Amino acid sequence: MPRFLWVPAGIAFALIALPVVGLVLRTDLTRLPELLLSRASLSALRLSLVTAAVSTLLCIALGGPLAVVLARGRLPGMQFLRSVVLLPLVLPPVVGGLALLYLVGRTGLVGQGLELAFGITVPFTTGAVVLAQTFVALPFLVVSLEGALRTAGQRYESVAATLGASPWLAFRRVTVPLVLPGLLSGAVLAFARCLGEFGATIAFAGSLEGTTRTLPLLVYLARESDVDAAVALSLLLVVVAVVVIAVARPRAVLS
Amino acid sequence: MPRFLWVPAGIAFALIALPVVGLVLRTDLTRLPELLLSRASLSALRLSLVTAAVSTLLCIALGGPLAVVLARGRLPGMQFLRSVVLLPLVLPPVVGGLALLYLVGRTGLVGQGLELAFGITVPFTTGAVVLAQTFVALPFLVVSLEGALRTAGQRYESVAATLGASPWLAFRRVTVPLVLPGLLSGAVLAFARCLGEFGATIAFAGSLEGTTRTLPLLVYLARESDVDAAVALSLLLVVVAVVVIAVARPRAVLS
Amino acid sequence: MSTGVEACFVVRRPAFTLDVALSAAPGEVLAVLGPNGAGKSTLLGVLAGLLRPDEGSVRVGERVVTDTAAGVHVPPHLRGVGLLAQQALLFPHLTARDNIAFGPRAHGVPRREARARADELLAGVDATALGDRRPSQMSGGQQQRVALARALAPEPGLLLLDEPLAALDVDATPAMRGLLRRVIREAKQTAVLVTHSALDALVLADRVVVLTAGRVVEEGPVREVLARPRSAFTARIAGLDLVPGVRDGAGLRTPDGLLVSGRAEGVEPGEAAVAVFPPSAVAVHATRPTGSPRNVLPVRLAAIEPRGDVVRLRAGAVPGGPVWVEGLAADVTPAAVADLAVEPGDDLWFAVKATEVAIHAAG
Amino acid sequence: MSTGVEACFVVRRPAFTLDVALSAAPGEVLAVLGPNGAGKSTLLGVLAGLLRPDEGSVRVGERVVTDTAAGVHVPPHLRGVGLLAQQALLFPHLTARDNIAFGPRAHGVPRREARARADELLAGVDATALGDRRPSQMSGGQQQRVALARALAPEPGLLLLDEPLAALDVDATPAMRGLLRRVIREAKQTAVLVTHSALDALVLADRVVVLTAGRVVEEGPVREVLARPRSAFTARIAGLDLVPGVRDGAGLRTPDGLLVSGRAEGVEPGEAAVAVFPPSAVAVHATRPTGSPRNVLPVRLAAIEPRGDVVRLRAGAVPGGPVWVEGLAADVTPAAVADLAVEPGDDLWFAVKATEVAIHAAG
Amino acid sequence: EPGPGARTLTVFAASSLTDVFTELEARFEAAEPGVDVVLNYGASSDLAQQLVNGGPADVFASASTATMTTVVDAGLLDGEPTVFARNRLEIVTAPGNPEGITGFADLARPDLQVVVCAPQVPCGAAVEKIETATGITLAPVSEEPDVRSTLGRVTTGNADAGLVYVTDVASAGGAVEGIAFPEADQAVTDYPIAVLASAPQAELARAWTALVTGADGRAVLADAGFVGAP
Ligand SMILES: Nc1ncnc2c1ncn2[C@@H]1O[C@H](COP(=O)(O)OP(=O)(O)OP(=O)(O)O)[C@@H](O)[C@H]1O
Ligand SMILES: Nc1ncnc2c1ncn2[C@@H]1O[C@H](COP(=O)(O)OP(=O)(O)OP(=O)(O)O)[C@@H](O)[C@H]1O
Ligand code: MOO
Ligand SMILES: [Mg+2]
Ligand SMILES: [Mg+2]
Repeated sequence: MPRFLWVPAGIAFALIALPVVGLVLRTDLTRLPELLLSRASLSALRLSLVTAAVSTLLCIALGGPLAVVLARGRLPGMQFLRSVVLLPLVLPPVVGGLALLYLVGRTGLVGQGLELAFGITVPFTTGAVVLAQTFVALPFLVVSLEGALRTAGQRYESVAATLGASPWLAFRRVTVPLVLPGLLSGAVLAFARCLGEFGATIAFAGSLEGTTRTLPLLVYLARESDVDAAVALSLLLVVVAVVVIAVARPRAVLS
Repeated sequence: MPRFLWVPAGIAFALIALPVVGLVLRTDLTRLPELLLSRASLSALRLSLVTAAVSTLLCIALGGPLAVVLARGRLPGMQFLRSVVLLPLVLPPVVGGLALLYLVGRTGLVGQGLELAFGITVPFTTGAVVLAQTFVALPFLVVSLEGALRTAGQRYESVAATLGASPWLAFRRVTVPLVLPGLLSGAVLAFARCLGEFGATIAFAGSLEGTTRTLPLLVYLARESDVDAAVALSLLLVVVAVVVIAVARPRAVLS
Repeated sequence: MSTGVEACFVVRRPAFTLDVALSAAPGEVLAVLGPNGAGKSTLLGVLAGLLRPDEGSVRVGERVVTDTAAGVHVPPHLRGVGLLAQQALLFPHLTARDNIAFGPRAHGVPRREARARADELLAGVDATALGDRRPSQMSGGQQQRVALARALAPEPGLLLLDEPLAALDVDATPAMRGLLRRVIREAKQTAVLVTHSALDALVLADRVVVLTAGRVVEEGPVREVLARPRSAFTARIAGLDLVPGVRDGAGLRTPDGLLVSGRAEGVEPGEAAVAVFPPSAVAVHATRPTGSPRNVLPVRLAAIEPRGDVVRLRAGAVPGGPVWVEGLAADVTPAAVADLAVEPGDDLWFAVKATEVAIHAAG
Repeated sequence: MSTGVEACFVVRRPAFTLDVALSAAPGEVLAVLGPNGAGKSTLLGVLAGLLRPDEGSVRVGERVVTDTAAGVHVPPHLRGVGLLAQQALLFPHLTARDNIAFGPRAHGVPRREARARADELLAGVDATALGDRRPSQMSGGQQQRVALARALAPEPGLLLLDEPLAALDVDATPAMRGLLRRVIREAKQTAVLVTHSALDALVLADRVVVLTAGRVVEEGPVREVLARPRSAFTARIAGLDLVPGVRDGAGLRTPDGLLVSGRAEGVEPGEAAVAVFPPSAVAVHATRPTGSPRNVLPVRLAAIEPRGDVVRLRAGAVPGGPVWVEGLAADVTPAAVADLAVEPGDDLWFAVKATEVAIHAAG
Repeated sequence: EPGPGARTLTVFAASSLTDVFTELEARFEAAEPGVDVVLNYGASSDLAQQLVNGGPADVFASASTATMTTVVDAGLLDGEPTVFARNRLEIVTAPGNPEGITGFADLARPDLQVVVCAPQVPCGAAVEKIETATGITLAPVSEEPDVRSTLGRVTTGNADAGLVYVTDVASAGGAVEGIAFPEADQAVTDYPIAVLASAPQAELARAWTALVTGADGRAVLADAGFVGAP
């Protein structure tokens, strides 16, 4: 590795770390316990963790196969499909939330159907939070995993086939273990994105304490009355994320 | 590739595409030209494209080396550094913007220094938009590229060294071409994230037509008074993103 | 359960066209010889189903697995065809044992049984100590051994082997060759074997196909093709004399009861065997020689074939003498021919030292 | 500009320890022989600087490039050491030509010149047609050739070659060996050569090191080590007789003016050469034989060495006869020894057919 | 924990009402045992979109009449909206007013970094009205999408002055100094409240509206700096 890469790398790292350090320094630590242990914070934290976890699993379950199809499938117009997958990244999250609302809201195309068929209303439920998070986080998982699948190539899958393994077996026992680092970093990205998701959630799921008010929504609300509280709550989010990621990441390196 | 993966892949694709299709269907096409060709839209579009492009280049210039250091460097606590890099993902963008403001704002640690030394004020300038976008988009580039670097491994770099290539030459002529697909998909992710960036920009750079009001900010504002206009403008954003990505992507596949 | 194979196809590439027709009967081993870049690996890829030919068809057993005209292309894992590719490509995330057990597991063999089979094969390739190692923890030759074991483990109806004995050390080569022989010859396994060694072809194969620049230039029983090479490449790769019989003590007993002395490699007394030696090792005498050469054979000179800077003397049988000398070759220098002043029809003695004769189990 | 190398180090792995001391003088070629997993590739990795030993030091030329005690570890690209690894590992994004030109370019050779050198080397490895191909468009053997050319291109002070002649076809092997010889012997290139072939060692190397299970078990001039093997492995890999001289017409002229007939490979008349033949090809006679063997040498039996199922007869010089027969070996069966009823001190004739004698340019 | 037969009242409220409504929630729940008030705070326009798309609310309290009109036009209301509070702009500066700003006209000084709300949001609409009325055009460095952002610019010292609501100045405590100016009276923002036609808890909804518009509500609103309803 060329030595002088440390210089831009250091700048990049500072660009990320210094603002966060600044936040920490600004925080009035004596008020922290009171802020973080309030009922509202704890409930938002619990909700954030649960929804982010469920959404990440959904991203893996749905986005994983989509990445495989994009990396291995032979379909005309694949290039176009690949661009479409990136849309949630570009769409301002609030607009994304509106789009979901139009589609799955009570008056929406799918929403009406769901209500008629099953009596289910999606918006303003925890399910809506999960849906909003999954929508915005899916591209992260898909793009990371597709890259890993392309880099890994199909050589080992071919070897498995010549040993008599069906595509499904080869997928489970060869492809998945080989791209596990890529899958895990994709999942970490998706989880982080879910944890920080705000715009789509507030537009689609609303901000109801205990049901849809995740930590970022609480931060937003706290900002209305008390900026310092908002900053303190963001730090809680940061700490939670770093802990979860530090727990999840080492496996990526081991495998 | 196991056939039945098409089913979850199809669901994932629908989850992304249907809301967007819903948006398109809702749009009053007759109003589009008027909306999109307004001075405000055109100026926002231009600003968005320019800042997203510059920020993406900055992400490559700074995040690229950071990814290399994270993937190849041997430093105690690398795992921790790696988690820190993900912070901008987790931090609600508005809080990220606040953090930048605290640091680089007029009263901030770095900001004061800049003002004293060079008479530069960063907030409310186009530079602030670029800084905000770079801050939020860096992790995308770093994580994608680090994954690609890990997958590519160091074997070819070793070969280059035994042929007498210095680390810098090996980096340019071997490492970079080999991870080009990963770099490009990281850059596409970063570009898309820059294009859609709202929260950090509004909190740090402000919102002034021609200087700091990018397309997402315009969409956000428009939605306050005219939701249909906001939706139409988002679609403009979507179209621009798809075009830019479709132009940038094929190279990733060819190489 | 072993299956035959029949293939006739064309693969077109920018600067290369592979256009072949070949077949192997059930239980037959077909060797494929040819220079670098002749299309041998490409051929195996098509048979395995990893490559689709541009035209043509492949039949494995009763089943048409590729037919471009009919749009048939059975995927590799449903062909019952195993492939040992030129590069080891061991699964990097699995131990040697799990790499070998992968195939049996894919065929539904229970885990315990699959691992037992893997351990057996590990012992077979002399790599028992490597069972728990990952590929990154093995040397090049060790990886090659494990790859060989992995390819053999699922016992496919048709086995394709691309240079299975490359990268092995001098100790390992005969041992691995012996293992292959047991697995593919004794089990009547249909196999297609790419090799650069005439000895491998002689020991392991029934028939041989010689490929040059994408075309079959020669084809037939191994001994015939190598004995009467029609292409320059075959001529260079061939050049071994071969006597069939049964191993007996320190040598090989021919059907007519004569003993050919030699060094037995991996063959038990009483087993069918061949004695193999290079024509360059055959000394030619006008009178019966005395001395160390143990094998002194009366022959009647059938032909004198100049080839480059040596002359090949081709033997016929002497009336009353052993008939199996027919076709044996001796390579001598032109000066030696001049000295001996021989011509076809003359009776001569072919002498071969026992140490030059390798006795292998019969192909 | 060629540099010597001196190394003494220990590499420890869970189930393996490499503990060696070796050196090569400037311009010397050192062959490394040993079974699979002996540590040959690991050794080259340490010399190239890709692996750090657990203990010990490496000196290249005047420079200490590794010294664990002093914490010295010069990175690979500053060592002036080139490595051809066991796996080709061609850069997948570059054409064959650009792969080869990579090294010269890294050393500052202008693009045009580097490409010219690459084209020259492409011709040398008989791969001119592959210049514009990417590795994925080449066969296994073609990749190996290009990898060899790439390793030779930068003309490093010390060249490390890990089985450079594996995966090549019968046509290519002698040609590549000839190329290597020109490049490393004639240019007085210091080199360490890992090989499984005694012939490669004899033709290309001055000295040999035999490695078994991570330790040097034998070491010395190639001919001496192979002639008097002390380990089982060396005994099996060795077993070639060698006569030095100068090529002359159809054979080799020894210093005392005698002619050894043989087949010359890549050596011009008048050039220094060695005649090489396997002891198993030597026929032993009590009286001077007549017949096709062109080379009939008077020897006085120096020793009888039983080795497994053959007996090696070691030659000494007959007073007044050629002195270079000293040390030549003939492998014969025990039965033949019994027949001849010889014992040390007896005068005998060693007969070798010219077709069994290969004449190579001298190492 | 609400016991059996517990009822839930869902209130969609503009986020600028967070403090006031959270205070009123406590009073309401104390007065009506077994009732759980669930507050959904958001930008008024987002809330209106949610309602138009079937959001299940009993009461909607908006920070602008324009957004309320969206809901009225969609025919979602039970009755007419009532204006329950009004808000007025004030100039906000750093404590001690270091730049010596005395009135609206000072904001046009070229040496000042001034921030205002964008015209698309109520507080920005008010600025626009004042500009038209006075003929003074400001050259702000930023037009913020909501009033909290505008306030934040001044509290963090990145802008010299801004135009925010009186309520915002009050909530910021001593971090800023508010300067009232007479032209502000020409652009007062109305906060309307209404019960939805589809309200599952219409009765409770009316009770909530009564609380907000009643004496208690006015007191809390006044504490926060709101001007009483006309
Ligand atoms: N992707 C490709 N594009 C173009 N030509 C190719 C491609 N792959 C292989 N070739 C060419 O096809 C020919 C046949 O290659 P193949 O690998 O079958 O040779 P082979 O007989 O196995 O040689 P070897 O003994 O070196 O392994 C070669 O000349 C090679 O250069
Ligand atoms: N990463 C590793 N961890 C543990 N053991 C290893 C590792 N890499 C190699 N080995 C072991 O080290 C020994 C030496 O390996 P090396 O590759 O040097 O052998 P080699 O002499 O080159 O063999 P070959 O002829 O097969 O190429 C082998 O026994 C191998 O199993
Ligand atoms: O909620 Mo607002 O956006 O104060 O009008
Ligand atoms: Mg091949
Ligand atoms: Mg090796």
